[in-house]
Amino acid sequence: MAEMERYIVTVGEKEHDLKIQSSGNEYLLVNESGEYKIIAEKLAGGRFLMRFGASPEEIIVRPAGGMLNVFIGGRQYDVRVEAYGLAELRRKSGSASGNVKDKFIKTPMPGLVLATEVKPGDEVKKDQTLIIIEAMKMENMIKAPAAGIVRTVFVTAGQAVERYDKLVELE
Amino acid sequence: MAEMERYIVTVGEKEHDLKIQSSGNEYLLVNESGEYKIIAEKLAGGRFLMRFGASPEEIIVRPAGGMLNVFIGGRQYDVRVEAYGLAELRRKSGSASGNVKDKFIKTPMPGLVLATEVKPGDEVKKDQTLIIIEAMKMENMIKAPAAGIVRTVFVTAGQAVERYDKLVELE
Amino acid sequence: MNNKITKILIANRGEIAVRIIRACKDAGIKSVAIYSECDRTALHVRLADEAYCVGPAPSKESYLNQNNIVEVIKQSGAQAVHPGYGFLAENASFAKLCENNGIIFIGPKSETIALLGDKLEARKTAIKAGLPVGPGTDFDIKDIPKAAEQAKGIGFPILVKAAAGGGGKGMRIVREGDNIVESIESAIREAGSAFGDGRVYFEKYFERPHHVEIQILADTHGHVIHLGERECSVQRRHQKVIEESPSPVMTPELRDRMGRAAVDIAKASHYVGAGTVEFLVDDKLNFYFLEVNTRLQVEHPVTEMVTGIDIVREMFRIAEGRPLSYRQEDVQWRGHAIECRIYAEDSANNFMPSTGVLHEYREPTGPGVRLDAGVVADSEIPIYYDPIISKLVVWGENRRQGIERTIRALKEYRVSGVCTTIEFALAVMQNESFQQGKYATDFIDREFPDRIFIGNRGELEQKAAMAALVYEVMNRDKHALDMSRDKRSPSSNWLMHYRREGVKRLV
Amino acid sequence: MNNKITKILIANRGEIAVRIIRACKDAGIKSVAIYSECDRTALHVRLADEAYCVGPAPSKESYLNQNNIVEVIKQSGAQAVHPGYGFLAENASFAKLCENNGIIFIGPKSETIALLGDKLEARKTAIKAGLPVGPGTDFDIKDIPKAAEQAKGIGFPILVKAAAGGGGKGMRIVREGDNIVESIESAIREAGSAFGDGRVYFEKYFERPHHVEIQILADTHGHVIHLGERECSVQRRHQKVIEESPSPVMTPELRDRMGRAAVDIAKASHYVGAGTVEFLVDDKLNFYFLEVNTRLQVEHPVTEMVTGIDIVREMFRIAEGRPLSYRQEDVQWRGHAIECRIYAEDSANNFMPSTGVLHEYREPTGPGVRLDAGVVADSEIPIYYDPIISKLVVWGENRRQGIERTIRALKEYRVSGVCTTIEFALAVMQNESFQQGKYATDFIDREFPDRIFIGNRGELEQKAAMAALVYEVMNRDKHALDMSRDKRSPSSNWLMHYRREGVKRLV
Repeated sequence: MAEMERYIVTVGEKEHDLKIQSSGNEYLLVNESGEYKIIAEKLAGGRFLMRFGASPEEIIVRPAGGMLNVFIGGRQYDVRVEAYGLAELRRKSGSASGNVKDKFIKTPMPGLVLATEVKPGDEVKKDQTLIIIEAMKMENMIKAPAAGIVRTVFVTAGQAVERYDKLVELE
Repeated sequence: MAEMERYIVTVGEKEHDLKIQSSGNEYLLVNESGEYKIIAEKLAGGRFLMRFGASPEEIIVRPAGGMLNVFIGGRQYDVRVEAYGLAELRRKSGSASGNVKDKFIKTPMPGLVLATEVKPGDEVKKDQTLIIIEAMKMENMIKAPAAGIVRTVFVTAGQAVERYDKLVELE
Repeated sequence: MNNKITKILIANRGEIAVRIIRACKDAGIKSVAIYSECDRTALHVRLADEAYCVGPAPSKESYLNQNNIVEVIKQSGAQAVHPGYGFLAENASFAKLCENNGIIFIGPKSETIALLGDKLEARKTAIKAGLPVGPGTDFDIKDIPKAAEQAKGIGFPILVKAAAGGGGKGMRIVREGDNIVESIESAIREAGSAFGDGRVYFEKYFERPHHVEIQILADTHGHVIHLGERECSVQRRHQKVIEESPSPVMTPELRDRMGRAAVDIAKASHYVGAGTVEFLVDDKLNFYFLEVNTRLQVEHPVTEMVTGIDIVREMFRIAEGRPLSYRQEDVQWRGHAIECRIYAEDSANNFMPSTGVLHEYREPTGPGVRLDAGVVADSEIPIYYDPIISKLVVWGENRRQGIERTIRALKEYRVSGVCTTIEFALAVMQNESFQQGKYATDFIDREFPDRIFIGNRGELEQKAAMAALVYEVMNRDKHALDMSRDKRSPSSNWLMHYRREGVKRLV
Repeated sequence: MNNKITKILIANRGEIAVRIIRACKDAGIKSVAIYSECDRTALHVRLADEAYCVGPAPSKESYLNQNNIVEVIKQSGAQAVHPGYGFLAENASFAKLCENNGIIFIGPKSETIALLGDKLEARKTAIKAGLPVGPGTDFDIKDIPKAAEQAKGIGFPILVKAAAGGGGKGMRIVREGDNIVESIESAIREAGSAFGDGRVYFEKYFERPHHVEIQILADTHGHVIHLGERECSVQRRHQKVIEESPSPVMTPELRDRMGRAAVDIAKASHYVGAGTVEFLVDDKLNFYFLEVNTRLQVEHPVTEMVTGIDIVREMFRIAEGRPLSYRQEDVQWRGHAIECRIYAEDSANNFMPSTGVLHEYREPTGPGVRLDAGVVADSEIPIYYDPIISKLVVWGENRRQGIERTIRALKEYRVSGVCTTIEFALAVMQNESFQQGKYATDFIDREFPDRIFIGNRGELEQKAAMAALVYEVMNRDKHALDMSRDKRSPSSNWLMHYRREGVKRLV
């Protein structure tokens, strides 16, 4: 039986402070409200049957861009798992994970750039349309998450983009 | 483009005399009634989309005990593929594939031996019950494919058997 | 009594456990699954709210282990147990054990199960209730050689039948000249293994009757209704394989008479819950009482499709002591429903059980298609239990459309890893006598005397041959490529059987 | 005319092509699929009897390429073409092209499509036929700045709508203070891309009407019937996402009146085939004609589930010149049906399209569940087309049971690889206003102002957190094991991000 290890598991906005210890395919998890025993059985294709006490759940877990994509009961969660020490360190240094990312506006889906609505040096308001991407026959307006000045525009109209490609840099 | 090669493909009782030549994922097949162009695309999990001319078929092929198991249109076929020369050789030497196998009576499914109804030296008639195997709560009588004398009995009552395990040798 | 049920334990596995768990979810009731050691990751376990192991793989030690199951019911806090079909579904002592432990058994009272489970008593009850019964001499076989002698007195063919039977298990037809002792012994063993009760008896065997059954629902307030009939004459190994509703031989007048007969015996036996009254119907539309199945039937979905009534949820309601949701006049039939039971069996090889892993398993969907399955892709089919993996239930506006859609659906299955009876079902659907609705229980023997169930293979067989050849050549080419890229070739690969100089493969 | 059809080309892809291919198989008609280069192995191709490539991935070059499609129709020997919905379904010039080439277009005559496709003409026809029409000033926008000025005269909010529109594409609401020019331009571009026709016009936008539509069937002999209504008020981005029949606001009397209105406009426009007449219904149950969709509708299965009528097969029959199979009095409604459209979109992120490979895809089955899907496990979702992957259509005896079963079914999906709107559908089903049947087209804005569609996550979220942690630790342990066994560790493995000394992972 390994020692208890502490993690911060973030689902959406909510942080779960969890300790874990494993023995074979049995896991003991502890949070402020109690202990949970989980037995995990690997099925085919990224699927797992996990028993939370007597309660079984068929779960699909897939790594996706540094996060884990967890599909359970018709629902999908993007989950981040961090060792407690590192999460603390990150918080103290103030580099909230969001900030670095937000500087670069990325495309959330692959598609075709229909129009670039801004150019370097433009001052933009929050929610102002920066780029229009067509995907699956719908136009998707990519908007500014906050006010700022356009530093770089990485794409031009007619260009195909992949998911997470950089579109615009704001400052 | 490779040269044409000749094969004997046996489905059930029926032998198909086929010539084949491949180029990338395109195959040209020839039999006595004509030419057939097949384009094969590999899908996941042993599945293929094969186009016979304009006609697509989603097919599953799995190797199984020296044969190929072909699932198509709700139907399943056990298919044997032999190079023509070898098939000829085998036929001339008279060693029809069935004969060697038939000497050994094998279990067609895994299960539990309930009873052995014969012992070495017994003379048996065609269709006489040799062994009773229980699988899935049904009793399955394994019968003699032809009259003969029991040479060996490989199993005893209460024993678990795997698919294709030898049960009885007849002579 | 009126007990709100909030948690039900399902004392079963496979497709019927899945069916009942779904009804629980619909009703907002927590579902508790049980499983044997080899069913650890079975579909019914995955879908349930809670799951408990009740013992090793053999049924007697797990799904038939009454004490373990009652223990788990208590542990889980379930107020009720649904037994499904098979296993403990018609076991009066289990029902009694539940009653004694304050657990609601979702089914009739233990006395009713005992009464109707004893075929001699059931026959007497039917006669008393005014039902027509067929010829037959019933006795419980104890002395096998003596019984064999007595059997001859009835006249062949004779049916050896499990007293506790159902689903065709523990049943044997004995014809003139057959080894009757072997048949009896084998039936006894099979019955013992399947039901934990090896009693068998004889019945006169009818050569080609229709097997027609009436679905009934009875509540604790004395209301009994019937939901019409199911035609179950397509049988092999005395086991129903394809069922439909309405029956092609049925008339509204006959349905009414048979329905009333079914209600009569239910009332005479103080029946509570869902049940099925089985009849034999001859070509002149005379009908004879056969037996009462005191449980949910495998083929209940065809009735659900034509009536719109969810029989399992109605069972929950009855178990809570509430009155039926329907009066007889509320029951309306619409269209036609056909069920094909898909077994993990090799229909090309005398329906030998086929076990293993379902490497590929994709089900048909679309208009009119209902699937009740106990497996998913990658499920393992264990050797210990009934080989049913899936029930394809198809609805059509009329019988013809029902058959058309069933054929389409059967062709949409994609399965590998185990043999199934999909092709057998296709052969039946494409059979002319079946399509004309002209068939009785001798259908399989009469229409498929060679036991070859290959439907209209025609062109497909040639495609299979070509596909296999393409596969061989594709893999040979791929292998050649691999060999040239990497000198360390895999060793346990079947492709290694190829000879270097060419494409030849020794088989 | 009475032309027996033996082969049909389906000029579409995805779930609707699959739906039509199934109807062909049921009817014993050969089906011909077309596909773009990126749909080479798509499900509709796998299921068809024949399949032909009609061009590269972009719709304009393939599924909208009329000449290529007509060429393939001739090459395949199909007598008829079924356009499905979207693409060329309401394109009068394509219908005309078919007529000129002696191909049966399964839908109305090209003149009818042109007439009803032009919203101004449709409005005039409705008024002439005596249908109530809502307020609105219609004009085809040519001069955008001028149109913007004119629009203000109607009063906000205004709806910019594609003249050739359907399915919510090319539609924009413009409210006081919005950038009307941007909205018009964007609607024009979207309409051009989706329909090959960029004409847009204005309508007065009703804030919270019910969107109720009537399904009609009309044959070439002048018979027209209606199959009752569908409630389509659950919309996002002006696109229907959940539909049901009957509508919670419907009364038999109103159904009769709306049904007769729908039949009237069909007769006035010499309609032939299946069609849908859309109405807005206000809280006082006044109804206003909106438009006629001259095609099979995405949500046609809910009508099929409650009436038992196979609309696609009836379209085939009409196309053969045969009279309808039903008179109005034959149409009976039973129970309740609900459709959830499942899109490959991220409902947590403003319904952004989500493309990629469906690594895991398992569909719900069981009582009351019908699945019309265009994908299977391992299907790739391309970026070029409508993101609908599956339609879950559930039948219940009543609305409550319909919702219960839908919730159960939604929870049974197992999907990975792309985001879907399953959770969104669950959130709607679990919403109290929806459950009470009290909702109009403003439902999403009113009930989900934050656009957070997470249903009753509660306990599941904690389980997801724990599952993720268990997965991490399991893979860490496995990785550690691999490392100790084999010094040559894999290099492109995400597990390599772990630091040697412990379990920490930099994210």
